[in-house]
Amino acid sequence: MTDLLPLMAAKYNYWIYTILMMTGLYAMIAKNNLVKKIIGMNIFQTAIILFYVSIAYKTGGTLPIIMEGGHGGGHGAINAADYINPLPHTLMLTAIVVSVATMGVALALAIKVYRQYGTLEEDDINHQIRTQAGQ
Amino acid sequence: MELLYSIKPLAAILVSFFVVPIIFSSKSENVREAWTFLAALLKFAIVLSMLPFVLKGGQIAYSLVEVLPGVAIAFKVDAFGMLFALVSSSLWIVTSMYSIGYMRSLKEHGQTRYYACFALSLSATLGVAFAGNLFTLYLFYEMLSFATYPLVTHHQDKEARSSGRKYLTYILGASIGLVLPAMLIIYTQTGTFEFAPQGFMNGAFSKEATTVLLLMFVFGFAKAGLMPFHSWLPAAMVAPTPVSALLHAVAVVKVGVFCVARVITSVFGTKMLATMGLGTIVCYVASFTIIVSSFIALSQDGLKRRLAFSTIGQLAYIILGIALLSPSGMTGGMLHIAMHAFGKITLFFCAGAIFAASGIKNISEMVGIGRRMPFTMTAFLLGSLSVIGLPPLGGFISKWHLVIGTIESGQIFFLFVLLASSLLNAAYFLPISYKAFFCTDEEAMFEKKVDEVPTWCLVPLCITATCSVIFFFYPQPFLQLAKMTVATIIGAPMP
Amino acid sequence: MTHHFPALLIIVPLLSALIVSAMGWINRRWCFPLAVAALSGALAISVGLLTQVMATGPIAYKMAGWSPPIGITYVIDYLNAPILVVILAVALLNLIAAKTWIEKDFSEKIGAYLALYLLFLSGMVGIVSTGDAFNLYVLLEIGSLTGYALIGLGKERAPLSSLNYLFMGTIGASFYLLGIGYIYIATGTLNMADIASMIPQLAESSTLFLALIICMAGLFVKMALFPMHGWLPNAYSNAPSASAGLIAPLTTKVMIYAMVRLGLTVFTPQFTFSRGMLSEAIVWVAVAAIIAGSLLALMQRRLSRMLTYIIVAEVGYMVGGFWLGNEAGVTGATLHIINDAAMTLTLFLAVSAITWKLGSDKFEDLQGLFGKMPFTMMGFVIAALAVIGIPPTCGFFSKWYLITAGINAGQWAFVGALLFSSLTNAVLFFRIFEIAFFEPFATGHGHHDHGPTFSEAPLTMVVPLIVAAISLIALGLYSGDIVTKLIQLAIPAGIA
Amino acid sequence: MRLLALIAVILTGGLIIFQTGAFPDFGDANAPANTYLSTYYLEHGQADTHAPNIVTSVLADYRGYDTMFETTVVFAAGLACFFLLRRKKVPGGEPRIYRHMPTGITLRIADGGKLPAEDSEVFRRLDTEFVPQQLIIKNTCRIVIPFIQIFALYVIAHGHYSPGGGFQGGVLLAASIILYAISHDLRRAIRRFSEKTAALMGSLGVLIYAGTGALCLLMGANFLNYKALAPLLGVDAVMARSHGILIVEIGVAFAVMAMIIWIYYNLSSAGKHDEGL
Repeated sequence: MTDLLPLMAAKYNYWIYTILMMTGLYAMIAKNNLVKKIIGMNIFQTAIILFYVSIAYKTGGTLPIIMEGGHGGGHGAINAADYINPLPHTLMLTAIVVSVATMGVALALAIKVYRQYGTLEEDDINHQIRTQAGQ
Repeated sequence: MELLYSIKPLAAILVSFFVVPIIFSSKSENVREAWTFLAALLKFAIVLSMLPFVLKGGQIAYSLVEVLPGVAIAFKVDAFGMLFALVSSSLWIVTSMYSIGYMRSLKEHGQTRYYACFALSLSATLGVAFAGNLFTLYLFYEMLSFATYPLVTHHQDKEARSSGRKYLTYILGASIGLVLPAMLIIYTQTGTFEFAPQGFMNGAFSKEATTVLLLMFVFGFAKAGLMPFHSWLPAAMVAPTPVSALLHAVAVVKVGVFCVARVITSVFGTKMLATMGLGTIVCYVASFTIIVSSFIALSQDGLKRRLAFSTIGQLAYIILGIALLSPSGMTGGMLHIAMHAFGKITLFFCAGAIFAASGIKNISEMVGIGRRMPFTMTAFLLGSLSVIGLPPLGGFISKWHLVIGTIESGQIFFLFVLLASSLLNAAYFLPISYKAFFCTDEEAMFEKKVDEVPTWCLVPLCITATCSVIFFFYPQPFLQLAKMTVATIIGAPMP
Repeated sequence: MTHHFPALLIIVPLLSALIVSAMGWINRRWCFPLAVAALSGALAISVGLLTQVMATGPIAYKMAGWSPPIGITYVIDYLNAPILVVILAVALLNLIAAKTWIEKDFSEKIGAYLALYLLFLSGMVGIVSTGDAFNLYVLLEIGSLTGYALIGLGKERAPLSSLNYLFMGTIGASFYLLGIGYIYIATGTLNMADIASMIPQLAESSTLFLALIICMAGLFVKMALFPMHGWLPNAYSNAPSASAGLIAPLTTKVMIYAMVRLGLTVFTPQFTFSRGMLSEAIVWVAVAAIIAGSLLALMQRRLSRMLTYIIVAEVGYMVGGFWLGNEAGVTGATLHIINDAAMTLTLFLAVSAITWKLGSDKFEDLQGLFGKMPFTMMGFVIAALAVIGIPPTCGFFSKWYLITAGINAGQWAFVGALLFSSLTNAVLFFRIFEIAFFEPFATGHGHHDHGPTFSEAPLTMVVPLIVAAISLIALGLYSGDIVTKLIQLAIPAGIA
Repeated sequence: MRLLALIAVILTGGLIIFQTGAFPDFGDANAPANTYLSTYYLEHGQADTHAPNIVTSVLADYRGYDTMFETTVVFAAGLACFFLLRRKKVPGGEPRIYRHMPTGITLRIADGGKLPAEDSEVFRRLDTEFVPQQLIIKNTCRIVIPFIQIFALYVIAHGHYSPGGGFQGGVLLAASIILYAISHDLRRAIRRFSEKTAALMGSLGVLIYAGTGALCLLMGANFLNYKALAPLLGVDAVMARSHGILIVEIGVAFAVMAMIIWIYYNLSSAGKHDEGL
């Protein structure tokens, strides 16, 4: 236990993202309402985005917008440790867009499901499907 | 030994394959049957054209694409393959002729499909005969299973369905469940499938493993009908008689025994099996089948079913002969492929002729039928004598070699098996002919008026019956081919 | 221009998707010909790439001109060149076969449908040809997102099935993304070749090992490996016929390709197969998948549902074969990607033609089908034989390598499962043949000449089906060449 | 099921957390992730692309290919929502209710009755319910929307120098239209920015991106290598990259704006394109 606390303190970002991710995953598995599942999915994806962004952070670093130097300026002047890592941010811009797009399609499908069954509760839908199959 | 690279074996196989679309697209019956004949004749001609070279001791090889590392779809025509190819391609001509008479007189449905599948089956049969390695053999073996399925179930009624189910369950179940794993195990150990006169196992397996593998092959090629993998054969008798005749007396079942013989001689090698003493095990399996099937045949009333059980026994003769591993035994076994084919096909033709002419299937209803169908029943008598193995018919020659073989190998037990079964054969065949001809007027179920089947049916069965007689006096080229094969096997050193 | 083939391979479907989508609002008649032309062009390019690769070896293409690992690279090598050809051929054949379906089901939205179709394809092609681990994720999402839409407008329960597919797909893709993040933490790079070059120094890294597990877990969800297969049967069997023939052959296979790619050229075989426990556990899961898939298929009473469970079993074949970790296994798994795509395509094309004529694919409606639709059934029979694994169809050969691999590895359960599945497949398909061949039963004793009346599906459906069926035999006959000239060269050293 | 899910989730989470011991600390500048590639981008980004915002230069140039597909994802989502939801005719028909704007009277048109013109300013079509006029909201939004749009253009154009770019700007533009649709009603928004415009503009946006890439290819360089555009733009290679980034950002903005609007149209009206939310 004595090791754990400093470990947690130094790496708390991973704890946060994991807990968030598992919250989302739990919602996706256990929730009965389809829209709640979609929200869970979004939390899940956001957790991963947080994870990426957190690994880009450097203590004392600033935004990766280079103020000194300039076109053709000596790049020896740029100290990489002063700026946070731009790559995960770029990647996550993509991931955010993907999660928005996925959410859009998911909602569209949910609307279709609602139109078909008149409900978004999975139990009710399954019940309807079973009674239809029984007839 | 001379080796010639030629496309002829492939051509012989493909002739009937290419005729299938033509059969499907032809508009009239006559055109369709003319093409069937043409293909049959062409196929026979190609096979025949290879005969002189093979008789001189040469081999013809052709290799297609390489499908697995070191394994190609390859063809090799040697004496044994030639023997089998000759039998099956020549009998296809006769059967085609018979089919026309039979199918037309019974106004069967789906004749186009029938001829197409028939042609396909013959492709597969020749493929097995000319296979140059175990893989090619297996490929055509499976192809034959599928090509014959629509033939077996031709009537498309409930009986045909259950028989078809049985047929495929046995054949496919055994080949996928037993042969394929055995092949895989051999391949992973040896890395080759190429047939060699004394096998290619090179002692890669222990005695126990070899025993298991051998039995996997012997039973896995369920078309050979060894008990307990035999019961598809009587069930398959629901097929139209020409199908039973060619496929279940010649092509399918003989493919089974041919495969077993090939595996014993060219995969395991006779010398290795002899040193391990494994031939005897197969001999016992075969003997069991011979005796039991003969007894069952005795109790059958349906003519075709009796013939089917007789076939099971005769097939076991062939396997017994090969498994004796002695020169005469092997010669006899191989020769029996040809001799039994001509005898048994005559019998089936006769059964079909009786059915086509009178609608009768059961032996108990055939008393006095010789009065009405003298030619047919004479041919039947000749055929049954040949199968029993009495002179002056071809069957005697092969059985004689078998008997010599048992003595040669010093396994007298099997001599008695052969003799006992011959007696049983006689017991279940001769009464049929006897009742057909010699009966009192009261017993007779037919009038004394000759009313034979159409000529298209009658001529083929007379031809095959005559051939059976001829082969007694002149058993060439089959005897020579068999002897050449055995000489190659014996002469080859153990790898 | 041949130099730019790897880029063109993606650009052609992508640009044409945009144009087709716009055309949907301007002149709908142009959509279909444009899509066919685009796919034909892409197919020609992929064939060109294949010949290039076979002649000169792997090709690398630097997107935006930046060298790896700074930019994104596309790598066409012995492993993916044949798969690219197969993907595009499958898509083209299915598109032609689906013409009548698309016109019937989506006449109003044909532009959107075809644009989604082409985008799906550019996603699939991209996944297969990319050399960048993160780029693979983006393309994965393109493929999935369009896939959900293509499925969602199907029959009966399609929207719900598609939504469940979306949930599972997103979980899978997100896990993959997380795994890539772990790789990035450990190596600092995203380029596949670059990662592979660092693996030897990091062989003991537990982070990387966790990355491997998470990536693979994500892909397993996406490829519907038992027991994560629940979404697949519903999604595929309720999909519109036009989409089922595209998605069923490609999605799972491309995911398996991604698994092979990751295992062989990102993590390198030494690392991937270094933990025996993991490999063994996955093989056992695959065994379970094969057996469960086969048994579940036996329980179905609808053709398309039966096929979807066969897909579940086939996924088990490939996953198991790959994780046996020997040369034959990897060869078999890779070969089976190609073969299974072709087999599944043929089966689904046949089902689509049958459904077109009969309006149903329930078993009891298939009676007398051999007489009604002989050509369709011929294609179906060949595909069925391939699935069972009868030579000389292609299914036999991949199964051969897989079983050999099982024997070499001493993994007898896998061998047994494969044989069991072959036999079950035989039962499955012969049950259908019997229904289609025998029933309705002949009246009397075969004395009638008026069988079921001939009524075949339209030519645009039958011709692609027959082409696909013939390709199954051709793939079988040339499998020796495919293995020796492509796949064996693709397998890196270090595999037993 | 819930308990099972909880156990599974806790196990997975535990496994993942357990492994984090080997991960670099939060904010560790010397972690492999922060020393290898990112250093190159930070040190060379500005010199290579003349864009001080390294995220932009990585996004639109070094990994521009990813971004093209990112745009495509949005495009695909728009298409997917349209494809799944849009229906031209609602089965069974709907009641036609109109409000006479000058008087505020609500009219119901009987079957077969004469319908007012679709773009009439006097009669406005309503859906089933009475919707009150919200004067304050409407007018506020009317004032705010132009500012949002101008800010959006700034965000797009200034992506090189500050956080921003095509995605952010595109979303802002879309937000302005969505705001209009919410504050007024969906029909009026569609009349201003029609479905067809959205669809074509989305295609156009991605086409600008992919087309720029293809143009580079035609100019003899690799796909998306903006350097090849230098002769066309009349600048040197580095500036060509900078301009290239701007061009594709504009494409992204087009696509994102159109698609977000389109997705909103379809989702908010369940594909009927009626009054909406």
